[in-house]
Amino acid sequence: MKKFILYIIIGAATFIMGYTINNMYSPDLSPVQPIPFSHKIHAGTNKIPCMYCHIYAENSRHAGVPNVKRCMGCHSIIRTDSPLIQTLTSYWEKKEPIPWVKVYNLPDHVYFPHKRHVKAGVPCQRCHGDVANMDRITRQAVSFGIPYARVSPLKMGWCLECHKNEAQKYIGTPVKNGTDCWTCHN
Amino acid sequence: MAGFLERITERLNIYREPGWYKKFDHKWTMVIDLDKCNGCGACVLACYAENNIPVVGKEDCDKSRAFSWLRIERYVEGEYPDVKVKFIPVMCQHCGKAPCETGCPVYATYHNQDGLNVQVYNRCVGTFTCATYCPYDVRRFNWRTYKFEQPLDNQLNPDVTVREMGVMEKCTFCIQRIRVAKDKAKDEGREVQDGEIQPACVQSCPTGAMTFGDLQDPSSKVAKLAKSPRRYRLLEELNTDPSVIYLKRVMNDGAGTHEE
Amino acid sequence: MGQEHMKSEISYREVNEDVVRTMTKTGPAYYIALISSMLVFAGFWLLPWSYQIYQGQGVTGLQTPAFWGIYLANFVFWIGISHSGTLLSAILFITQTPWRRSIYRSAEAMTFFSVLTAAIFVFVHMGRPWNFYWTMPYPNQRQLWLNFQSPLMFDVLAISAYMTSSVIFLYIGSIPDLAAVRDRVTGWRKEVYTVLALGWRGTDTEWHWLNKAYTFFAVFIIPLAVSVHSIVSWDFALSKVPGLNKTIFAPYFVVGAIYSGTAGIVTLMIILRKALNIEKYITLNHFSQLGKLLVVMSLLWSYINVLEVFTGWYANTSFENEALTYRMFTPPYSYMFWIMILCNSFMPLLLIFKKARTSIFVALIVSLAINVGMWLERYLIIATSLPRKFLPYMWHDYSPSWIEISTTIGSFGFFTMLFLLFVKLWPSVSIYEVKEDIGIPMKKGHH
Amino acid sequence: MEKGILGLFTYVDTLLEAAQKLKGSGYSITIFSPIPLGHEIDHALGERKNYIKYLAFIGAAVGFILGIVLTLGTAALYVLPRGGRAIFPVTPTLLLSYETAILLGVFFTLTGFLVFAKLPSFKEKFYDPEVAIDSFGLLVDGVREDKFGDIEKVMREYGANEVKRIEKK
Amino acid sequence: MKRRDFLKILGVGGVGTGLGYFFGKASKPPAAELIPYLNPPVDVIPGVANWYPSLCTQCSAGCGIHVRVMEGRAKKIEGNPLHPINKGKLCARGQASLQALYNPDRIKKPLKRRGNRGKGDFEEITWEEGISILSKNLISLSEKGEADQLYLLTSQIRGSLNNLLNSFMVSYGSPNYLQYELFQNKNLLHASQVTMGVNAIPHYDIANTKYLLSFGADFSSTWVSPVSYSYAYGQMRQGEDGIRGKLVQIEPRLSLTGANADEWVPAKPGTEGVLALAIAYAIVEDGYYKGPDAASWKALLSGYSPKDAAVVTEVAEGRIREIAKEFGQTRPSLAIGGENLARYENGMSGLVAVNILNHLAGNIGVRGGVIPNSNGSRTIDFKNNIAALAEAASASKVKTLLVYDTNPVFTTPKAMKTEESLRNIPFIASFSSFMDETTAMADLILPAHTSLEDWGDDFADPSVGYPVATLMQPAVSPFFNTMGIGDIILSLAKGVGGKVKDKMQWNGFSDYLKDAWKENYSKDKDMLASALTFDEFWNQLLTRGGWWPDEKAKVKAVSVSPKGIEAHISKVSSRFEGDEKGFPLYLTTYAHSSHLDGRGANLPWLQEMPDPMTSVVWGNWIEVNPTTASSLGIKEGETVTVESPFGKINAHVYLYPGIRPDTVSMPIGQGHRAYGRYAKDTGSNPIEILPFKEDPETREIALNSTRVRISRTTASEKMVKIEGSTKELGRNIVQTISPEEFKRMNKEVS
Repeated sequence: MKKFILYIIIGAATFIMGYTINNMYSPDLSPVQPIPFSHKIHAGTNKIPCMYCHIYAENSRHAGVPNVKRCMGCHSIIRTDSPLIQTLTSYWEKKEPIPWVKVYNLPDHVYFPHKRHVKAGVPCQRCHGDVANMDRITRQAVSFGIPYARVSPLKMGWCLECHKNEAQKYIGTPVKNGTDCWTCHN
Repeated sequence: MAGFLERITERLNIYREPGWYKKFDHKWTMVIDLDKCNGCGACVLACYAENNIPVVGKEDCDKSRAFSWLRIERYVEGEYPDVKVKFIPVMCQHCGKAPCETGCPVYATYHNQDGLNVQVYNRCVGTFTCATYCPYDVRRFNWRTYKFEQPLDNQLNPDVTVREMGVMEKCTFCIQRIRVAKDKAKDEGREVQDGEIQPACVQSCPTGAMTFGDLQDPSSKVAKLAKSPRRYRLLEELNTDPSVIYLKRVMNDGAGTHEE
Repeated sequence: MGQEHMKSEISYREVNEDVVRTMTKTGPAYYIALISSMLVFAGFWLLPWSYQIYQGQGVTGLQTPAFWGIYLANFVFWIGISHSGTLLSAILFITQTPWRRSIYRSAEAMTFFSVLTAAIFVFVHMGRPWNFYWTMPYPNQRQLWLNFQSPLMFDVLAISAYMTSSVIFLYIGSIPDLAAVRDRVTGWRKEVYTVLALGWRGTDTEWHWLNKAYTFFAVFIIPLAVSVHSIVSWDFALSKVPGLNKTIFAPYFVVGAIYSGTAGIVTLMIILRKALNIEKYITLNHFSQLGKLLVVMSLLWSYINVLEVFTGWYANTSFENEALTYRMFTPPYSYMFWIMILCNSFMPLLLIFKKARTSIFVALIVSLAINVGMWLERYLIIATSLPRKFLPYMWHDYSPSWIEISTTIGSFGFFTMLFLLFVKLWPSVSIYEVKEDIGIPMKKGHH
Repeated sequence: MEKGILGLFTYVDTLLEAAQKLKGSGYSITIFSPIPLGHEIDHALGERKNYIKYLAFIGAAVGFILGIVLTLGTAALYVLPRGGRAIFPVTPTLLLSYETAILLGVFFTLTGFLVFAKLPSFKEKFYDPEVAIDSFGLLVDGVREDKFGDIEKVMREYGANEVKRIEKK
Repeated sequence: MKRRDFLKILGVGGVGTGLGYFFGKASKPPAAELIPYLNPPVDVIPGVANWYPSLCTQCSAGCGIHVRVMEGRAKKIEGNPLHPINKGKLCARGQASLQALYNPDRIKKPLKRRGNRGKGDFEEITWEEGISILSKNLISLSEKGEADQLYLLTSQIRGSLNNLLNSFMVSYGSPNYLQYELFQNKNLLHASQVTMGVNAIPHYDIANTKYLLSFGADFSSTWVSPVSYSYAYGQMRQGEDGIRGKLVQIEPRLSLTGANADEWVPAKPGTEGVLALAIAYAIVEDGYYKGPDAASWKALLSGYSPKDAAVVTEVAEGRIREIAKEFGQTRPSLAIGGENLARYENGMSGLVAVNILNHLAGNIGVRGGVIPNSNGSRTIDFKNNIAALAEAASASKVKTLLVYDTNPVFTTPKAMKTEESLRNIPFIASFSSFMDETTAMADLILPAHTSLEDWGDDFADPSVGYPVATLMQPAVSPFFNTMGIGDIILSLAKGVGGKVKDKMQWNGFSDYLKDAWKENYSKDKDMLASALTFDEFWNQLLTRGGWWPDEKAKVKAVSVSPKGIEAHISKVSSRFEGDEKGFPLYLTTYAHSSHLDGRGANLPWLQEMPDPMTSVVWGNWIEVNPTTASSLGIKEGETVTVESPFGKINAHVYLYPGIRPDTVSMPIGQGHRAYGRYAKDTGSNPIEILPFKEDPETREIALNSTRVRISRTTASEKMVKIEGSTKELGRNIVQTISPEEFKRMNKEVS
């Protein structure tokens, strides 16, 4: 009996430990967005190319989230009756931007130019997964409710693997100075 | 394990002999003409502005924790009325044989493929070894979390990280500008041209005392200046092979004139 | 005041009883000492350190040319203290020196504890201690390893090797005694020592292999110990800084280490024999022997110290001259320097006289003086070289902040605490070797 | 329940004589002592082999190689030039190999000791606390109980001051 | 404890941790957010920088700048490479003006005084209120027929804003539009007026000169147009032709420029003018002057023979003649007279003497000499200046004062009683965007934009031999709730109504500016030639950052004659207040290299930038010769009381071998009593202890005009300097070669 209580206590303590560790060190892999925007509908069903909305990806570090005007460009006509679109319109009318939640969040000391990777011909899906089939953008693949593999861990080793080996798929050679610290860090 | 071993054997051939690294892409070099330099300090401030260098305030300045990556040293010789004053801007010399690099246990400072001596802030654990080994005292340490008062943080350069507490940092020859220039060159499918890259200090220097370029490219301005008979390098006797070349000040004084 | 030599008519049983008594019989004085040392450790080290981790190294007195200060001095000092225990014990074991037997156990313990203290100081002086694991070689997802050209990496490996081997040395050496204790004690102690003794029975095979293994440990430990301290010296000697860049440093540090370590042993033994009243095991003879050793080391140290200054003087470059003048003739460092000379070169000469050697009081004073002197030496090496580097424009003096000072005090508390715990949990005098010292009981003499 | 017979002696030489006698008459004997009797036992009952030296040597060798692999291998895995030195430098490699050699030497020796001395073992064995204090034990086991009589006689005549029949515990 | 239990516990722990980790992502702290543009601005790509050319207003040099802007925030300021004045370079002050824009101490809203004056107790109001309050005040003023008692005090503004303000004042009916800065170069302007008859500071062609004789002109750090002169200095030292120009500096205290000079002549303070005339005399006497009117020059200069001058100036006669020889023979040579010379009570005459020198050596109108600029637009009314304002105010003849971008309370001597007289003014409105000493006394504060947020233009004076116009355009949208000064005036005009309103019908200063330039364009034939339509021209302006002719204009010759000048040469060397006994030391003040007249003191970068000569940061100091100090028993870093007949301040001693033993020297710029957290209470302000003395002709306030005594006192705060030791100890850190060697070398090379 005494032992049993001991186990209970230990179990509880360690549970809390794990819980906090997770909350502190691993980000939310599929956050809830202010508007349940569905890439499945846009990129999947309607086959809108990525660059149509993420306009800066080709010529800047940032891919850029679509500005509200661009959304309204279509949605001032299309599906204006749907309540979700109306929330969007309300943002537009209130003249305040939509606070999207960041899914792929690199630390400040990492320098990742979308430009270079896009120009090198790395498909967006390589890192961002098959967004065309995602209703909500997520970084983890789930089966039986258990996350078993991330689309992209965004860890240094993962980057290096591509810089060393997979890069040859795209540019024929490994990335020049691809393993040089200051290529990606600043 | 097998692959690991053959990796080693394959590299044994390359990396056995010292100085293999001479096969760098570039050798960025700065030439500073001490006869032009009038010590006005524009370069110091340009460095502050470009590299998000924090202002540490009076107390820490008193503890000699002023952060400037680039400082202008002033040496005064003689007594009134024949006083000789000499200025020399000192920043990281980007030594080819840098003492700091061998010192660091975690590879936080090393020599990159541009022949630059770079510091990786997010790898640094702060053992102070590099700074202790550096003969030029150019390394600066984040003694505490230096915050930028609102709204001064709006001027922070997004191309440069804001260093966190406990890491070492130093002059980078404005590597972010080199990076941008290379990026541009790559887009236009060409090599980086001479004079295309200018670190903040060089850009701002009112007397044009500083010149920056690639020493490996024989046609570059620095390559020509480096041939000047006035050339010398700081504390050359320590055999650190600095990438900063000084041109001697023209001046009538007893000290420091004798040739090596 | 104990007697000259160990009485040979001490019976085996007496030895067991005495040693077990030191572990079981505990007076209030012990608890007071333990608690206070714990308090010192917590109050003077842990609190300031956590404050420092929170605030950053800015709370120390370190600044731009002087990036290393008291912390490194303490690091070297404790490594030095650690030096003698295991090394002496090993050397004396190989050379079969009889007077080793009753002191080596606590000497080895001292080694372990001081290495531990030193190792912690490495993390105390780090800018981002929470990333300490980056300095350990292990396969990681970053695919990034360590710079094995760095003297600090030598340190990491050498010190960890040294610590592990001294622990093993200490433990293997005390298995039989643990068994003996196991047989005598009861309660929770019984359980603990049963595990610790590994089921030792004292059969002839066990003894046989113990001896063989022990010899090899001793053989391994000696070069290791020497290498450790020379490596520590390279942390400084491999830099280009005038005053540090000296080829003499390796022997200088090794000698200094053995010197301070021996002094440390003397101090410790004096306290130990009084506290545990085991004067009959740790006799004046021990102190007389250690005293001789101290005199030898002192002479050696003084010689190399003079040599170090001499080389600087002989070089006669502006760099060396400035460093030397700053160390020897600029207050406050000049005071420290000359006190150091007094403590390390002159006071030990007292021990030339047998009277002094066999006087506990003199031994205590001298050994303490030596340790003060050695600490000053380490402090001077670091605090007077870095502020006088190559470019005079960046000359700035270093003065420790109260955080650093209190940490230094706290480290002594830490060491004391560990040692006090050791005294109670471990047979601090080797039972079986003391018995060996008493002699093997033979009916008809020795054949 | 297996039993053994243990004679406790005060003097080593008498013990050894008894041991010789009993060994001579083909009993398996074990000697317990509070202090190492290596020299004496070798003298009385013949030399014993020492395998540990081989182990120590192997350990050192392995350690040395490990050191080289560690330093050079990791350098090769992620090439970062520093200080104008070679990526595969000789001196530091040797130095670290030296340390690792010693470290692994120590480890192998330790393992050797534990293996040969059959430690740790918490199985039930013949043991008597006295032998950890001041009496030297001579254990004879693995014999039928009826032999105990004469074994005890032998021990007594060689001056065992006590003879016990003990069980494993 | 059994091993089994231990394992059990381990298991339980492991499972617990695992479960905890798995369920851990139930509740998360919110991740970083991505805020998109609502409506993306054109030509802005996040992460890619844009550069906007503009104008630097940190001093009156008028350098062109490029502002680096990312995501709508200004990140860095660099020189405009096309600009003929600073040629892409920029001094520390100019680069630091970024921190004026993002300064935490900026006034973020219009303020109205609540408590009594000077207590700094204000309440926030809206712009409408602010404008209406002020316009009501002005209306009532004009109704009472006291329109001429409205005073407008600004800094040295040139270009369209100046015109706007002028026409506002004129149409309102007040003649009292004054400009005041501490370093306004009035003497320099007037000297060139009286000698060369040109109403503009000439262009000193330092770049091409071979012998530069500088009378206390610290052109490396603060004098007139430091960046362009520094650039020229570089050219002079290591020009293409390989001949190295020589620099001789004449000043009692070794300035930054002096530190770079080949020779330093520490003449007695106040006698530099005499020295200049003596050199001129020697030139004429020794026949280096070939002009026909040599005789009359000699007559004019009689009484300035080197022999006599040597006694006054404490410069050996031989030295004087030597300088005269070199100066007279080297071609081209150039003499310039700087702040130190100009700021004596008779500084103007000193500068005239310098011009005479240039004339005698034939340097005027030649390459590498003095190149006169075409007449500037400035006509400074020397009589109606800050002093006049103070007098009028103390006679309570000033009803309303508008202040913009100048801080007289800080930059005028206590003895002048500016502050007291300002207290007499019933209504003060300030357009400053910082709470400086003057603004703190205001009743109404209408904060104006900083130069990075506003429109404007500037016609550089001195220019570089041909006219240079720089355009100032907003690089970033206003950061706080402030308003452009031009717009304030225009809306004020609307508020005031009547004639004023009719005069100014523009609905924004940008329009006014554009119209002004349309006019310029239509007038100037070069401009017409440069672009077909005005819009094209305007775009050129915006992209190039200004307008300047591509090829240099012809240098027009000017003549200098002895007659007429005589009136402007003062026979005596400048006087110093205080008697020798009581106040043994001369006090010379100079502009702090990074704070100028104190305007830079609120920028943390400039506060932390070590002073070039002393490396002191966060505070100021008094330079004392070591021998003097030891005779007074004062050590480095100690605090002393500096006492003149007009007051006393504290300062830290900096032992400085580069100063005459009978002189002490202090930088101006620190010691603010207000002006934000960085400037407040750092150091002390030497202007406070100066007497109120003006140059008789230009009414320029004399800065070097009193003697002081110093005595040790208890340290208030510490003097912080970056330097450790300044002795090189023969370590070959700054290696040098002698000029002879250098000449030989050049021959070898070429």
